[in-house]
Amino acid sequence: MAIAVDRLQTAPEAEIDQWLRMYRRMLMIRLFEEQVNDLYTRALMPGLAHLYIGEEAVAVGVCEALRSDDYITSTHRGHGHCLAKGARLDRMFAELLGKEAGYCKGKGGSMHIADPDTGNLGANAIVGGSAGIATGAALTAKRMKTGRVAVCFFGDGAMGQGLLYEVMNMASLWKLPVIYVCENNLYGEYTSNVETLAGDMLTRAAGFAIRGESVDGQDVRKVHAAATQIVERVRAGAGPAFLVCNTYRFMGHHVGDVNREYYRSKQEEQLWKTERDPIKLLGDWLGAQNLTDRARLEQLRIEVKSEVEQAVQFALAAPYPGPDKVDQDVYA
Amino acid sequence: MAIAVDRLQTAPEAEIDQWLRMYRRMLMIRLFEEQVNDLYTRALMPGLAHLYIGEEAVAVGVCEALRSDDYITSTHRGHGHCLAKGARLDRMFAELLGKEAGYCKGKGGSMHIADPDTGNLGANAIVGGSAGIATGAALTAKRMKTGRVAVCFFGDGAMGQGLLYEVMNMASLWKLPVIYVCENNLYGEYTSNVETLAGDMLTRAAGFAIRGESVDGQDVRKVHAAATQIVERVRAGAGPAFLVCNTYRFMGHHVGDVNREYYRSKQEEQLWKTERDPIKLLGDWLGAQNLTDRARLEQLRIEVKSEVEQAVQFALAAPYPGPDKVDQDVYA
Amino acid sequence: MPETREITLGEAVREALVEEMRRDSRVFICGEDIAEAGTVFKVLGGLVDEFGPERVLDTPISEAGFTGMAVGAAMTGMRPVVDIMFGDFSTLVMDQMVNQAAKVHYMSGGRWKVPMVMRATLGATRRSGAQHSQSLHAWFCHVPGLKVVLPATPYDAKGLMKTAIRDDNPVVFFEDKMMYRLKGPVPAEEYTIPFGVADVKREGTDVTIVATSSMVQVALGAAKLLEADGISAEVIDPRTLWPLDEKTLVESAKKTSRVIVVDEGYGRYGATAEIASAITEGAFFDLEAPVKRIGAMHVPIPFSPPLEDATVPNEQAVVAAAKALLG
Amino acid sequence: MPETREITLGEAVREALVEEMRRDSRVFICGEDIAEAGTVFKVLGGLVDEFGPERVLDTPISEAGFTGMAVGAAMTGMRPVVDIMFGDFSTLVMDQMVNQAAKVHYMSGGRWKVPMVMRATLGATRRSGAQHSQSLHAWFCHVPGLKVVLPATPYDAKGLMKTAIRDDNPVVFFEDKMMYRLKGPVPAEEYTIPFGVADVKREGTDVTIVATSSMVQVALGAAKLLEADGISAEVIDPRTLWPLDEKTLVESAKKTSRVIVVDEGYGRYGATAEIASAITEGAFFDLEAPVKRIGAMHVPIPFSPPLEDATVPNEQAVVAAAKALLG
Ligand SMILES: Cc1ncc(C[n+]2csc(CCOP(=O)(O)OP(=O)(O)O)c2C)c(N)n1
Ligand SMILES: Cc1ncc(C[n+]2csc(CCOP(=O)(O)OP(=O)(O)O)c2C)c(N)n1
Ligand SMILES: [Mg+2]
Ligand SMILES: [Mg+2]
Repeated sequence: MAIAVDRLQTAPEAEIDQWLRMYRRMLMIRLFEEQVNDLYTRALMPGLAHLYIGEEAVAVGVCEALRSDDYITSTHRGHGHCLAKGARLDRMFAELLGKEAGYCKGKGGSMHIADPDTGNLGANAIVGGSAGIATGAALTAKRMKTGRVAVCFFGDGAMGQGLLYEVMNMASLWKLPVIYVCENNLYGEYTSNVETLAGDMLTRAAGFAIRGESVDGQDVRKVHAAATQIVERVRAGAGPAFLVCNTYRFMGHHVGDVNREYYRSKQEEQLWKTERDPIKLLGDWLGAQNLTDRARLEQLRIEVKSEVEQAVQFALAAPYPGPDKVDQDVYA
Repeated sequence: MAIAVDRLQTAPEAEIDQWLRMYRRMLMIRLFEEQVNDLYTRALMPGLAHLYIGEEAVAVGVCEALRSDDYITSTHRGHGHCLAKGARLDRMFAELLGKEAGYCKGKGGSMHIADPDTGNLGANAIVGGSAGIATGAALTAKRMKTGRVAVCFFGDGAMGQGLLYEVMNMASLWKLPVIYVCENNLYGEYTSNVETLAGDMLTRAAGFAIRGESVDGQDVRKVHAAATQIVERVRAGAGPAFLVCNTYRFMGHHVGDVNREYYRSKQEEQLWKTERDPIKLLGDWLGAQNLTDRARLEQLRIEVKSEVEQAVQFALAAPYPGPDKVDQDVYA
Repeated sequence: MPETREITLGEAVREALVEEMRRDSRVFICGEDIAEAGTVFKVLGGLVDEFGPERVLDTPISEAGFTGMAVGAAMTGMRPVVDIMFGDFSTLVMDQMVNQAAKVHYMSGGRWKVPMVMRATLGATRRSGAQHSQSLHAWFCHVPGLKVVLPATPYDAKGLMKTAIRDDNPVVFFEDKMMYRLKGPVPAEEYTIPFGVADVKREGTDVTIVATSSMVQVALGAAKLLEADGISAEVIDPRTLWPLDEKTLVESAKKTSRVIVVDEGYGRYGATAEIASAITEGAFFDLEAPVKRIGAMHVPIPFSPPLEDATVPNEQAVVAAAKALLG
Repeated sequence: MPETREITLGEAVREALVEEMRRDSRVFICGEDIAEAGTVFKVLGGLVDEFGPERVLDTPISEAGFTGMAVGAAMTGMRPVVDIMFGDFSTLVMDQMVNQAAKVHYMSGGRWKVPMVMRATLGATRRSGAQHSQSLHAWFCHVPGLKVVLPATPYDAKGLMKTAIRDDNPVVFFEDKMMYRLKGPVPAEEYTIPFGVADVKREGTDVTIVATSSMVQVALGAAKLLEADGISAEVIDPRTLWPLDEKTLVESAKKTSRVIVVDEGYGRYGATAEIASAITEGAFFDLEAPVKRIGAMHVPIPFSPPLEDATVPNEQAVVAAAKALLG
């Protein structure tokens, strides 16, 4: 916070651009996900998808602190990470619809979007499954002295997977430039993490001599400020870091998870949606600081909405991969 | 320490018996292991074995704090645990020699000794592999209200296995009566744990809200005092505990590991052997406190030595399982 | 007269669990989102209300951990059922199932036993992608000490699950997630089905189709199509891949002299290879042609619907194979 | 004239690694006790002196963790070789090898690749007990996206390891731990051996013995014994189980019309089933008898020497099978 304010005084223009860029990116994720939900509801999308709505500040705040050649690994709830790291809307939709124009030629689907061009090592449908991959990418960065860092996004549920601790230990021993970002949205599927997480997450990282901190994951400025400091430290060679972003998914575990009252109350959801919406929070702050006006934000929304619409139309019209493609790409 | 001294004043006879029992048990393990080494050297034993020499105070101090129906799980370096929990010398040797009279009818071998009668759920040749088993035994104890506790012995090397953290989390959440005992002998095979362990072990347990403590693993009185308190607490329902016993293996990783200077110095070994021998330490203390005399200890040694010799003779003379046994016991 | 209802395969699994949990207080089930959520496939709905959270135990996302705990709990007197949401996550529990559960009895010279059931799902075409669609049962069949069950009907699912729970060995029980809503007759009264007994799902004389799990419906569909062409297909479901009822398979092969084996696991180094080999060994001199194996295409399972559908054996493929064999 | 020395299989593996590490700075190796200790089998002695601890990387006992890291390192430009001390610990890395390494290329539509090698040991009779003696290669053969290599001679070990390291896919490389001291001729000059090309280790006309890894020596020994009885056995080593050189196997089967397949993995649902099926499919009408499969006995591997020895296929068993086939 302090940092952001300081910077505003020294470089207000650039800062404002950055806030607006983050605002726009969060909005893009939001509208993308709303469209995904719509595709599902209209039975136009094969399978399911896990929406990132409500958590946009995490991906955007962190990725805004990264270089474009830095690496990320993502999760089953990965659309936000991919978009925040620079993925295109049209190829994202195309992948979700299983079309050849998708990021993975339709072979991956919602849970496996990957893209070398944006440093996206891939979403992962195995909870915690990418912890090794991100740490290995950091090993490469260190060995090849590329100056890159790797960010491993995962949910609070992944704290249950032993793999995470195995790689945290090695990352710490070898001072690898990897940042473990835990998106603590309080639930894994339909189970509150009060039932599944003993002790304190930051202490777990401390057990491997990894510096950890937690941040309000609904405030993109705070996420970004924390991530910026961490990335700088990690890039400079300080070794791995752990960042817990406290957040909430506004929707169900996946698009089909509509009746949720057996595991969380409507009031709880309502509270987060009205009081803790990361897009609204940033918009309100920008307004209160007189850094922008409602019209500008409304304009952004219209722009993004039309981009999203164009992208989804592209994807809907795009062809499926031909049957001959099915056994290609098994081996390199 | 304080406790032990207090008790000596109130119940010296029983205490002295206990010290002597522990002395005898440590000696039994020592002489057993020396015999194993001898069998190997004389090419009478199939395969290899991982000797417990130097670490006797850990198994004995902990197991002396247990009920006979409490559970233990053990490791590749497991002879000491088995004997401390009450295993017979003859059936141990027989198992190591692959004889039918062995604890596992020769089917297990050195790394798989198991025995329901002494609550021994089994040694395990997968590093960390028994963490789930011990924790599951504790789950049974809690559900069936047997009042039993389960002790999971493992080496410092097992701190590298993610499974341990998965089960620690569950044990903590469900307050299971399991005690994780880490035998920190500074090395995993031929690698110092300075190279393999980031951070602090007790903090790792703390990350799962598990109370941890560490103790001088060469001082059986200290191990026993710590274990007694912990067992009491755990049995009373306080949830899992973590105990690090700092110790040292006097011999190689296994019987064939003779030239060790490339990974640890002779001086280091010498120091531990002369200054930190758990058997000598207890003997010296008993003498200094006038609780026994050299002759009594010498007498014990002679007794144990003859027991060990009888046992090994039994095992050497015992028959191998018949060929028809090979495909029995695959299914219950 | 014994009452028989039509219930789904999911309900059949659920009934088996409920009955066994009522019968034996040592039986409990653990896994992710199984209590209030009743599993992601909604198979266990309501169980927690009857048996409480201690016997319907929601776990953290720690497959290796809770499977290992089940091994220990089984050794010490409980009878755990472990729920592995997707069979693809078997990858995480191989050490606990293979190096621990499967070997404890033997390694201890028969002194400890591990009466546990690992339930998992298999099957593709749910548009779930490469990490949520595999059928990895062949791995477990390769491991001495494990038994492997693949029910294909509600009746079999219930009877085999009850047997699995009562078995004193670790049993791996695979449920096809696309078949949970399949309905079939299930008697109201108690019954169990022994392991190692194949079920002739349809009698026939011209060709034997050995099919497992999801592929039984495919085989039956193919048999109908073949019937229209005057070809009489016998459909046999081994039901348990280990123990395997080689005798029934070989006898049918001797009768028809033409055999197809269909399984949704990968075709290569998969279950079809063992079944085909066993049949060939037993009926070689009666066979008119080599046993035809049909398994999933040897590719990671693609997400895109037309591609995914192409990877899974279907009725047309079975029909074509049968005609080729008879051709 | 090209120089050929006699070196051991262990030395051959080591040479391949050293040469590839010299040739390509992206190659590194990681695992437990591989640096100063040079692995527990002493195969990598001295490597750390030449390449330093960053390229001969001692890890904690975290098989899943460092295998996963290798996947990520491979994707981003390195060429890791992962050392899994005992193949039995494969159980711990299945998720990283199967759900990650094997699928990344396909799932990303061919955009990421995973050029890594997982080395592991296999084989029993070392008196190491049930958790240190398994031959679990069949599991990996079942997984699309992986290649599986089982060298049986120093020559093959070196040439195949070099190919494995240069391959752009995840390759699983199994070394028989009892064969590390086996000596054989290896040229001093550089060579590689392509995957998918079986090697006829011995020509013969009466019976084909397909043998893998440790079983190649057994097959050759059996062939000698058979020769004394006037039976001419051809011994073929597929060398890579995936890709599998079905053509060479089928041709030999057509020639001899009698086939034995010997593999040290478990006989049931194992590698022999696939090989036997592939041969039967290709040479059915030329076979005089069903392909005879010989694998390890379907029991956890016992410690006791007489029992352990009884579980592993041996020359006598192969000879007996050949004689039975020849009637
Ligand atoms: C290893 C593994 N176990 C179980 C699952 C099924 N599963 C998918 S998402 C999920 C919950 C994940 O929770 P969390 O990590 O908190 O992420 P969130 O969905 O809350 O973003 C589970 C259990 C899985 N995909 N992988
Ligand atoms: C999962 C696994 N990885 C590797 C090994 C090989 N191994 C056997 S003992 C050992 C070292 C264990 O060290 P530690 O846990 O500290 O026990 P110690 O031998 O020091 O008593 C290793 C790596 C194994 N048995 N299991
Ligand atoms: Mg969550
Ligand atoms: Mg140690």
